[in-house]
Amino acid sequence: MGKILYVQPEKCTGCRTCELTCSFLHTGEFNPLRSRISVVSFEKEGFFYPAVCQQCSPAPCMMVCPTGAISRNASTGAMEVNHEICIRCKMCMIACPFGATFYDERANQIIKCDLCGGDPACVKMCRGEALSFSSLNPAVGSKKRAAAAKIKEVLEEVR
Amino acid sequence: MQVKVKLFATFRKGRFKEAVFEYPEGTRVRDVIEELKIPLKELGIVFINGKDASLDAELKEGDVLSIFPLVGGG
Amino acid sequence: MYGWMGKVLRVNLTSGTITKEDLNPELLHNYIGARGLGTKIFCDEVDPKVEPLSEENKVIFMTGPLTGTLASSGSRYNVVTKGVLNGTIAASNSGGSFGPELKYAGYDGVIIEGKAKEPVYLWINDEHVELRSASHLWGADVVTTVDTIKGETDEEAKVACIGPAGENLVKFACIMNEYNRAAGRSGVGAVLGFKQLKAIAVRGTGGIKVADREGFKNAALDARKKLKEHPVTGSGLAAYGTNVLINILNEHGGLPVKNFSEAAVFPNAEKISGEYQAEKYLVRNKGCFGCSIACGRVTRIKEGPFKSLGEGPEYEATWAFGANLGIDDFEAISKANFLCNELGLDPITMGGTLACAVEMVQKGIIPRDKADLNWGDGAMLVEMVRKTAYREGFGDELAEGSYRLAEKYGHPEFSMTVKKQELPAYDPRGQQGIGLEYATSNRGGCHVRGYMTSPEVLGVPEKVDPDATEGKPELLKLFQDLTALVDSAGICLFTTFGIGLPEIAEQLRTATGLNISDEEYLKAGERIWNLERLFNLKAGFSKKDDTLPERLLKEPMKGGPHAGNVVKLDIMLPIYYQVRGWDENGVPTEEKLKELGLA
Amino acid sequence: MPEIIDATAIEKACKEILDHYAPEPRYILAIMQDMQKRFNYLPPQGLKMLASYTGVPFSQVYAMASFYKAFSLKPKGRYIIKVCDGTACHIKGAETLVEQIYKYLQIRPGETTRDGSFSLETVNCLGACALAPVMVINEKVYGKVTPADIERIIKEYGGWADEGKQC
Amino acid sequence: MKENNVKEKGCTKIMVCCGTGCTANGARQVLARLEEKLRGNKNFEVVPVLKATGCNGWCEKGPLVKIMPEDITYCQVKAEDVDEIIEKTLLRGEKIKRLLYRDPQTKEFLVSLHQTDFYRKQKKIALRNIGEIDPASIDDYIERDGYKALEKALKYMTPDEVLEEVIKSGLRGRGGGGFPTGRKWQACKKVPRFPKYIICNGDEGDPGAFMDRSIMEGDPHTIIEGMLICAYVLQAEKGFIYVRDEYDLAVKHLTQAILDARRCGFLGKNILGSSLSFDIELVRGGGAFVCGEETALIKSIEGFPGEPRDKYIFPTESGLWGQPTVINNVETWANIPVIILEGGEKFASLGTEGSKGTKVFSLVGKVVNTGLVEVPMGITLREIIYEIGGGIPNGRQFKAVQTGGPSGGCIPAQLLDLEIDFDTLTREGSMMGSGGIIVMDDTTCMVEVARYYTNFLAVESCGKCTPCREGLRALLAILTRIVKGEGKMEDLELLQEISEVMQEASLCALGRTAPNPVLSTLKYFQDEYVAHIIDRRCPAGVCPELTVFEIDAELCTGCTLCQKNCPVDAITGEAKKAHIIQQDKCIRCGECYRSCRFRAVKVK
Amino acid sequence: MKLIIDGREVSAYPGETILEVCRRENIFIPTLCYHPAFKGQGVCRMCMVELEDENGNRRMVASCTYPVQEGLKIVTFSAKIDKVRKNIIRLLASRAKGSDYIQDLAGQYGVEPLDLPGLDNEKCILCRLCVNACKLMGSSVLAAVWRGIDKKISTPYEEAAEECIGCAACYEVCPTGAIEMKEENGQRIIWNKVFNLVLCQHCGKAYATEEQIALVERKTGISLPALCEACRSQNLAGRLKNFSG
Repeated sequence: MGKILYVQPEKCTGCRTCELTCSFLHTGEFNPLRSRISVVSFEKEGFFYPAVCQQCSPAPCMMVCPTGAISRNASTGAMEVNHEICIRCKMCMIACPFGATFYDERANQIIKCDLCGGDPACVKMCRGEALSFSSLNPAVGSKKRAAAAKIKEVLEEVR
Repeated sequence: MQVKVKLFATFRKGRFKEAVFEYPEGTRVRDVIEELKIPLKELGIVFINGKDASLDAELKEGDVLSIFPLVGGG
Repeated sequence: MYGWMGKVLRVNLTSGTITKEDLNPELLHNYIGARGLGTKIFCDEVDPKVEPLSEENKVIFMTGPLTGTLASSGSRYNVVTKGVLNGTIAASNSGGSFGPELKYAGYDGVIIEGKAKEPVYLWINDEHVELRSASHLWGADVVTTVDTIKGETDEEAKVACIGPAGENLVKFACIMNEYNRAAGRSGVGAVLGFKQLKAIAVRGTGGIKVADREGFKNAALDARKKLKEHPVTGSGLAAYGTNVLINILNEHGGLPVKNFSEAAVFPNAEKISGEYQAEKYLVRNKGCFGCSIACGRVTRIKEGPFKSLGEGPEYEATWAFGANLGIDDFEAISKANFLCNELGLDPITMGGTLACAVEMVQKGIIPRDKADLNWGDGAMLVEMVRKTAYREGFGDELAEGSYRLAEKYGHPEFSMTVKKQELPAYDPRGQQGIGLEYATSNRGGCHVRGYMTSPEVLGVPEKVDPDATEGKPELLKLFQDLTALVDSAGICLFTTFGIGLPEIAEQLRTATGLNISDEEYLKAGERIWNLERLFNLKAGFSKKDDTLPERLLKEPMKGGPHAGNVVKLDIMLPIYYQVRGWDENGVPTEEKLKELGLA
Repeated sequence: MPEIIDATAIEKACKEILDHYAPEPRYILAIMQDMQKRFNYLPPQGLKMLASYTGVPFSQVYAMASFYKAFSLKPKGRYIIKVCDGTACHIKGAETLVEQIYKYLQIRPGETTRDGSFSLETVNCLGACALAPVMVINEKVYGKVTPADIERIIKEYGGWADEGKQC
Repeated sequence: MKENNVKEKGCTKIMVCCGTGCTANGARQVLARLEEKLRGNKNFEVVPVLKATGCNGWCEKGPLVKIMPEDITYCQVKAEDVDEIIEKTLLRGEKIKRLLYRDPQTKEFLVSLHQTDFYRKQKKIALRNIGEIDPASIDDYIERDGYKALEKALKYMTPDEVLEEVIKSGLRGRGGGGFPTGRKWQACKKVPRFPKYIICNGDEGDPGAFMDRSIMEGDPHTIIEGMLICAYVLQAEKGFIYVRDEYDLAVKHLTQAILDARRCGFLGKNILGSSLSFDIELVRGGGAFVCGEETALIKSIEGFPGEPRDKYIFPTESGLWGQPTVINNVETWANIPVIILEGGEKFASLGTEGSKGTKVFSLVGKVVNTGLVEVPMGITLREIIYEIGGGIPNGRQFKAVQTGGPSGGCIPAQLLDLEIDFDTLTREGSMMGSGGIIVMDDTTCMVEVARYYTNFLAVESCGKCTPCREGLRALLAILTRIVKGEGKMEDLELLQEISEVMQEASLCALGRTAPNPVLSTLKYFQDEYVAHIIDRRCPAGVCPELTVFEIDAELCTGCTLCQKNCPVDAITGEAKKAHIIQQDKCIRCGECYRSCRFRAVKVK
Repeated sequence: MKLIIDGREVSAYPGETILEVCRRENIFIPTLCYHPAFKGQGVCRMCMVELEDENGNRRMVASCTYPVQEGLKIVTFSAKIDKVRKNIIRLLASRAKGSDYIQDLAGQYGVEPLDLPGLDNEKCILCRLCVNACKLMGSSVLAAVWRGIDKKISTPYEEAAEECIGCAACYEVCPTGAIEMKEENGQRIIWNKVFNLVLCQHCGKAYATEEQIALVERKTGISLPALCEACRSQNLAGRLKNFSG
């Protein structure tokens, strides 16, 4: 089983380095709007949540994609967008329960986390360890699993 | 002799804020730090009575020894 | 253009015209950006003798080439103007997200000119830029202002604004962005208040490109790695924030108490320390845009009269409202700090002015019926902060800063200021270097123009004897020049705990493609310093202003490790002038100016 | 105006046509031909029914209907005059016949007289080139037609032959 | 082929040509009258058999009534003539002179059609039965060796031997492409996928061509038999005949033929006791010229708009519903039974090196004898036009012949001695197409002809690919401005360049050949273009904007024909006196010019 | 299998088209009607290349539909190809006078549009990418209707189509800006159909048509909150914030 990108929002400092890293590595420029991870900020309260694809299984984005442009990378487990065949109908954006599928206006592309091919750069750059990347097995810290469970639970509530 | 040892920041974790200890004469700063199991590479500032002190400085009766990790701010 | 966006906005509030200008590439080479570039443009366009509160004064918001990039802590922008508090060249520096957002909108900076007929705010939405009425926002605090403007423009907009303090021309009003980040010192907020520019809101959807993608990536990652590995920037600042200094300075005997009138050892320091704050009030760390240090604190006072949630207080504010006023109530200090953020006040000057007032009340110089002020009174502090912002009652007098206050009552010696700007949280009698730093700072009492505490107390990069004067002028010059470069690059000064000139220069080189040596980059810092000096000289400042309050020069420290010390400025200053290549009156020599291309 | 058939009648008639065929796309053409024969045009309703019957998108059915010349999307007149404009007829003056018909009926190719009597079409070739120029009204073929013949022929069908009179 | 079965039976047969041409001229009425008069006619010992046949080809002279075994052919018969025919010819054996064909040269009366120049030069293979049989009768077909080839194949030949025979014959597709039929079958046979389909392309769309119509109407079983033989080769079980929608009679006869063939065991399971099972379905086309293109036709059968696809994979590999498919044209299928019955070699002995056998042409336009002719490949244009066709009527000058339908080209007088086959026509910038030959005289404007074809194609193109659709749009706009007298000399280069690109880049054969009318007229009749552009004059008197007609009073006999034909009453004048054209009323339709028998109307 | 493209040996897989191989190998071939999401259509003919046989004879084929074969020798640029492409652009520019994209392209190719009547401000080049997109979306309301020079892209009878979900995928794939879409007052108008947009409960942004959401819900079996993408993560974050106290 692949690894999971865990998000622990209470550890997030809101520095958005993940956005910078992501946009730079994927597009060559620094532009948070072109990042595949987006920090939701509650500036006043100092609470931050890095919204990023949870690589759902089954994945709603994949289910609604008419062109088969979204598929799971067998080795990384990431849902990847094949921009070549994407027709930008944006159904995946509508379908994403996390609001973590984005539209890069400059490139006219649907963008989402691709786990950087199995080694997510944002995780490495995350100062507060709000982002972590580890296997989905019992050895994973209970905190991380709790965080994942929490997001899931809250998500259920949203639906 | 009695020496007051004050610890700051991360050094407090699992130790104490400040305490007065009885040390034999000739005890040096290094001895105290070793006894407290503070890794030398984490060591930042050492004051004896507010003045910078080296690890080899000898402590005297009534000294206040303040030990800080490396920190900054401003 | 790489690193830079190559464009600035020029907004004339008098005529309402907005123009977009290309940046002159030659200026970039010599002045880099942010503080340096802003100052250069300002000096070229504004007469040094101009009245700070006048149509002729300008305000320049300027980012640096590293702002908004992956360069660690590249969140900074500077506000350059002629300061209201003291008439020096002011370059107030702030983090947060405003600077990066301005660049994403496509601009390195904004030049504000003239004076609006009625309150306005500037809305920058990528290419689309407009002035909008802010009449409905006049009088609103920072939170209301930001929220309202976001509602009117874009929820994702970043807003820099003034609070009531700026509107009321409080001499130490600041410009706030993202609620809690401030271009704090010199009273830049009052300049905006005078110009009736309530805020600048910006939304940018563009990106910043760098000259050498791979090179920059390596340079930024290298710098970040070093910052992460360094104990101060890697874990120290994150764990306890800047407030970790309370105990250190206190142990060192350099934490000024009660307007510098007592020994610089505050008995209850522990109760206002970073350790205490972390234990009792800290919710989590917060980082400015792109910052790996994350020294910011989200602080919650859960209950009591000061129940609140906000950011800070930082070391300076904690000291200014704590030790300097004899207050050990962290909750009151926090509340006062939050209030400064909401109303747009600089806590250092606020605390310094209030301390000066308390001392004069205690000494009977200010009559008690005017202000019944006592040491250690937290409630009074909170009340006075509010009153100052609104210039209510005695607050109106406090709003002028300590120098004018003390002068008014005939005792300027109680104003702990240099060039009329209040001193920060280090008693220079315990650190000779910082004494020299205060005296020579181009914007008066200031610790972030060459942070001498780092070597003198913290031992970074290496320990120097705080009581010694030898080598201090040389070290200070280096620190001042490097700081000017750091500020101009658009990154945070705190990075210099972990990285130095080589790392900064490499990031600049790869980001901008400006392939000059480390030394030349440092020379840009020196050039900027000298340019600021020239401005001040032309504005009427001279050698006589390069000094410290009498108390620090003449009253020996009353206790603590540095008991009996005074600042030996007379020894250091002439050497400093020499090191700087200035004449005995502190005027840059022809030779120096030629060397720097300033002749 | 042409015979107005009400919606239910159309539906019934279309249903009958559909029932002759298996619900497969390959019969669309045949079904359309039947509808065209039945109504003289393809009623939108019928095309919709055809689409759902065969499971082919309506747009595709419409594309078919508009692609093939055999079909008309608008109701046609009772008498459909087809003037052959195949090469043999063309070089023997087929266009003059079209002009002549306009003179009497005031309709151009693709149009129908206001009273719904006549529709005029030009066709590519009726395969009667030896008789060029050729004209067909409903099933009847007229060969070697001269402009002078037009009046007489139209009159056979009760067309107004008085010069200039509008139908 | 056996001749005159009728003779052996000793009974008289009356065959009324009911092809489209004859029908238009009243053949049905003749037939009806004959039927009425013969039914229960006590004057006959054996009442003659009356048959309605398919088109004899000589439409010009229709309605034709043929009486066998005497082989008398009456031309231009009217219903009123029927009584006389029964009375004189059938009962008394007399020939009615006025109904016989009179050779315009020798002034001789010819009893049999086969004595005429029109028929003498012909060699009928594909058309062998037409006019000889009642197409609605399978017995008539069988009587003339129908289904014998099928029987021979099934009983005495292996599929490979049958294929071999077809290959040997050198038969090339008669639909226009000219692809060797045997190789096509072979390619399809090699594909190891089933089911395979067989299609007869009966979507004859070339204006000016009607040989397929004639075969479908006049001899439907030959198509079925041809397809059956192919089915045997390919082990196909299903075939389709796609018929042009306008061909009502063809649909009727084919439907009848399929039913009869099923009834007689030629279609269905285990045909003639063999393992072959095959059936045919009729598909009525939708009226789209482009459906003559085989991939478009396939689309059409599948139930889509008939848009071709790139043929980089042939239908033989992926055709109808993606299955291996053989499509051949009606005339091609009609040749198959003869090839199998008489051997490929015999067929190959006719024609030229590259094009074997015969070809049916529809000879129309400005020629005396119009109609269908089947001649061996390699015959010259001159032979067809002058010997078979009898030359240009009204003493006009031959100008050009257009072959190959809208995508063909115009061939000028200097090439009249061209021996025509697939390759020579292509070489000269035209093509065989389905075999239309349209003769043009000096009253035909070649620029207008180019415009006419371009317009035809602009409407009939499927509109899918850019070069064809937009190229035609551009060509049409340019040609239109030239015939309006608004052309520029640069337009000629533009026409040339766009045409060349269409040839290179169009998706299907329609688009690739669509510029042929433009290119061939540009090549051979550039002077006419120049006249339109520079002199602002249409030499043929066709383009209204550039033409003024006048009546030469010297030549005018005052016959009033022009006056009658003038659609706008612009011609005045009393009978027997010179007429005058009122220029203010004249719409320059050219009707007077074309109809004047005395060449008194002149293009100014 | 191996091919030779412009003298370079390149490997390809059976079933690929020449264009697909060239795109993979970064060999530039201009296209207008090609989108990798769909099969090659062979419509625009910009992608024509030349095939060379063993005798050095060349013929032109559309690379987007030509299936690769072992040893195929392909020439992707020549004077002839250039002429074809220029003329195609010229023809399209003569047609689509209203499309800036096509006019710019004409400029790039250095060709002047011809003056053809009857096409005022046309933008469509009939590349049919919209038709493909619509089909893939499962709506199939667009088709190329009529034929010849009257060919156009349309919904049945040019009326609002029942099955249209207003996804605007057609608008997105259109290279020439020929498809008009208007969004105002909470409505989206496209192909003569007016859609009510669902407004984000939180920020009020009109983020999708009702039909789009219904389709997503049908395909995923998940009922979605009426929140735009940004507010959805915001909402989630807000709940997490409260959760963590």
